[in-house]
Amino acid sequence: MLEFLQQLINGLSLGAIYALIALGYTMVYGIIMLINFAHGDIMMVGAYVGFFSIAVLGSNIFAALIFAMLSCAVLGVLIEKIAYKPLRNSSRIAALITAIGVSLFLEYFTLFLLTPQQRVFPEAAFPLHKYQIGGLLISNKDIFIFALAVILMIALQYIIKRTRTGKAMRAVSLDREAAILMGISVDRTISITFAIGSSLAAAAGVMIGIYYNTINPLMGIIPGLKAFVAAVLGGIGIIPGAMVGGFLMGILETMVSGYGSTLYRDAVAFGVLILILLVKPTGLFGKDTGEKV
Amino acid sequence: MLEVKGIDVYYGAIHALKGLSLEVEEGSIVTLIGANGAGKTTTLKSISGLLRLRNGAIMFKGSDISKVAPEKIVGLGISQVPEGRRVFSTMTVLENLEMGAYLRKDKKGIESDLENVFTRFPRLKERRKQTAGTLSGGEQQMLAIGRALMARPELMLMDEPSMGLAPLLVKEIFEIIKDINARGTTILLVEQNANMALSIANRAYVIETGEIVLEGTAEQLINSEEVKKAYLGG
Amino acid sequence: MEKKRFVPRSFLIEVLVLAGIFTLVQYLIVSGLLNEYYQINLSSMCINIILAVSLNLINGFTGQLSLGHAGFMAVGAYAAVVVTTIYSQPFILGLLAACLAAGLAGLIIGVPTLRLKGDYLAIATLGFGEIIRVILQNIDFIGGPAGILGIPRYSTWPWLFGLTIFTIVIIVNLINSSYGRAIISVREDEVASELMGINTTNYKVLAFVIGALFAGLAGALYAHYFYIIKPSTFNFLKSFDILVMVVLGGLGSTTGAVIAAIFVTMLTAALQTFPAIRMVLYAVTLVVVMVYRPQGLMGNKEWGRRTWGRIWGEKNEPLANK
Amino acid sequence: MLDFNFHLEDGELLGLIGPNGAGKTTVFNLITGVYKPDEGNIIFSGRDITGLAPYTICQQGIARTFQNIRLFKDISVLDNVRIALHKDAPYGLLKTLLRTPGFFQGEIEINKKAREYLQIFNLEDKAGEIASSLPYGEQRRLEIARALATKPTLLILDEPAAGMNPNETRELMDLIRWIRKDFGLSILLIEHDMSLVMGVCERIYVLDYGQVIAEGLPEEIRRNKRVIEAYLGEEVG
Repeated sequence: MLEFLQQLINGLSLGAIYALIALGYTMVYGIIMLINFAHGDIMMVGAYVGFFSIAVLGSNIFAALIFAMLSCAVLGVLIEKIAYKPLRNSSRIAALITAIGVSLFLEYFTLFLLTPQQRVFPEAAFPLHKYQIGGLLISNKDIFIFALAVILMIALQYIIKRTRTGKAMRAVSLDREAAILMGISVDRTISITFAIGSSLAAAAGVMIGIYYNTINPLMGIIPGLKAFVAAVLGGIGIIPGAMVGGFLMGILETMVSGYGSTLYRDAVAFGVLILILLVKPTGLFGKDTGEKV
Repeated sequence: MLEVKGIDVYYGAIHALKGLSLEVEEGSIVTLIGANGAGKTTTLKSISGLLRLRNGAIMFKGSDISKVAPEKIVGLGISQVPEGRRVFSTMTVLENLEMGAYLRKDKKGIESDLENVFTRFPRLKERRKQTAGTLSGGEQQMLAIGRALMARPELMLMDEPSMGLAPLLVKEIFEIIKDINARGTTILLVEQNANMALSIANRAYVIETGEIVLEGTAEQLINSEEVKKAYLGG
Repeated sequence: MEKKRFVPRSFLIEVLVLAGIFTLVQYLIVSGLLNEYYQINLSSMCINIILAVSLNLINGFTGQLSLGHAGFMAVGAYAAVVVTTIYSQPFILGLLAACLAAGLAGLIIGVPTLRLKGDYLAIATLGFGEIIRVILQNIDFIGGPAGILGIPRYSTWPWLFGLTIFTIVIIVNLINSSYGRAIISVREDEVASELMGINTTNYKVLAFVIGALFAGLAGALYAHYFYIIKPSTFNFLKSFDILVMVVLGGLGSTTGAVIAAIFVTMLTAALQTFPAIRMVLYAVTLVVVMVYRPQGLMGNKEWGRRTWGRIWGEKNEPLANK
Repeated sequence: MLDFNFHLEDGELLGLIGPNGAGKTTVFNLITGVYKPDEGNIIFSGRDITGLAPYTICQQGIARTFQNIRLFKDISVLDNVRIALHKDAPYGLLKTLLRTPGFFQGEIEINKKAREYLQIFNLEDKAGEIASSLPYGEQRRLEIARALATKPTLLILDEPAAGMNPNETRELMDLIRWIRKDFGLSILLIEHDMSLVMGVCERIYVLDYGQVIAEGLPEEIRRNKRVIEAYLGEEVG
């Protein structure tokens, strides 16, 4: 039981990271029906911006976080304007290929610029402490990541539920034409969605830097895929679904590597994916919508 | 107030509107009637800027609005109740109404308009915390009308407000339309329910395959043999 | 117009041109004029053509977005290698085993997943592709993550060329028939197709299995050319690679798939001289082509017998996908 | 859909009318298997076809057109019809892949049949054109040609006159009568254009709010009070 609780705690911080990335996938999908394969790589860029602002500029972890989030917000908007917007009326598959292209570009341009070398997050930026509570081992990293992720998610919920911009985002994703009739600018709303989603990914990137200590230009691929599975698990396009899906994926993954084989860790993610798609393709929170004839 | 001048609109290869012209005078109810696929919805979408013109112009209060971005049209004073209601299904009734006032900044005015909508549609007030998707068809239609009213429009475009509603509700909706007009909003009404529409309209146009084939006062059209023929098959 | 010659002149011309290409390359190889570098690229070209043309059957003609083609390639590669290398059987048996195993995998995966549509299907096939890879990684019998080394090089030019042509012919024959039209109707409008009496599920599965089968064949050829296979070669990036060829060529154009496969192989080879920036240029090319020509090089048009026919003044019935 | 009963005789030309949103297209979707009914049965030629897959229902002899034309847009006019002929393909998959003489024979046969259908609808000159490039009226005709090519015993037409001008509608009326006679089939028709419905249908059902509110000959329907109320609004001038 204690072992189980320990795994659960380990899974929560990883799950929080997945949830943050998954939110970006789901928001972008909700609004332009595109699986933004470059999203994991935006997370990677966020990690690097965070790393450099700590290692080079000597900023503290919070400043680094904000800097990363802002940079990636801009990056996300730029990507949308340059690569996705021209394809808004093309086939979905053309947009998908473009997203793959953007993903490869981010990965290999970073690789070219910064070499494949692993960077180690400076220890001093976040001194590790471990606490023993009733036989459970908890580190300040876990608490920090979890708390920060929850704060960001609450902030996001607030934006989406309460602000005018958030409501416009929901309106556009529900019915674009009706939203235009309300006077909502679709272009602007899409840009904002990319900005918010990308900045959440950047925060996740910095957290991964803290969590694993090392970062590299291809680090976005696997967590990106898993977060994507999380988004599908919760029901792609559904924001609370992405959060729940993210936590479930994180917990499941630590459970599997804790109890079973690490070799099958990645397969489990995809096993979950297949299972959910075959049983309930619209995800845990999704509703079925039939085709109109 | 509104003048549609010889517009041509295409859907891909299909020539949907062929040099269509019509006019809506301030303070009136004008109705556009015709069969399915004749081009009624296309006309409204063109006015709202959702479809682009190949030829022609759309004048609103003296200026051409056919090049204006669709999301700016509502700001000029034209709001639309789209066909099939198109409420934001997972947003609450209140949020839907707020979206109607998206471009407005006058908090007080919005508050009072919200109160007006709730007085007009008490059922919406009861359900304002409910999501729009859970409302009945009639309630959704009222919400769509309320949402359009929240923009405080000078001209309201209504696309088949009676569609799929039980006869009693249809009557209620038409009473509401009359009332909205009586309070100073000009209305362009697209309908399939011809007699109902003609009974409240001042002027009417009959559209057939993208062209106006008949126009006149509502009275003239009600008594026209051609209208009877088209709708009664006699 | 109704009359159709069984052996039109254009067909004879095609055969002559292909025979010419084959003989020329064979001569260059035998005489040693074509060095190893060119031979490798030529072989990759053939393998890529088979992969692109077979994926195009699924994605382009049937309209079912599959992102797991590398998985079937892996199944074929491993099945063939088990037969030829571990059990020391002849190459032809290895090829048959590859087709059989990959086709079977296609059936097992296709039946449940093809109920899904659009993005969901794409995601599911991506997941299955990765699962295949992870499973292969965890079987010690076939070398686990390290894979299998020392595979004999059976994939000679005659095999590669012959099987590439075979793949194209079979798929073109399928598409230009009543069955092919049924398959295309699924892409065009599934509901309407079903209401025209076509069992759309069957045709989706049929296209998926045939596509998988040829991916397996390509995998077998790959394994027996490059000496070594390991699971990580067949990850989702490989699937993306194949998809890129199909989309660049134009979804639903076999000609496009062939041209794009040749183009991408040459591009990859050319970029090899700039190893550092190779993938960046590849990515930029991809985005630029998609933004300026989202329908791909050929759209869904073919450059084939009809074009030949027009040049030589023959009249034929319009092909299924004009 | 609340409650609904109706029947159609062999060779009958039956009309189904009612205001927008009354549930007419839903009826068609239920008959052709696109939707499954929660309750009740659909019997066709003495066989229960409730809940069968749409393609099986088509193979039993029911074909339809759609309210918003659903052609196979990006392929040729000829191919649209050839696809409808597929369910009786004269050659197998093996012959297809190996290109045996039987395959070519079969293709010739299919082409001949397909062109016959195009000819009936005056579309033979357009055989090589992309379906979506046809003008609206011709797309409508092609859709009917395609439906007929499946050799139905019951043809269901969903608003065939939508978007047609009176001239085209009149031509369509003649065409429908002619098809019924020449192909010896039953036709079920949804339509808004009353002149068409009254002009060709032998019997009419009126649907409103998911229920049949009237049934009878065109003349009876025209005078029926409830129909006038539901369909035309209350105050009939």
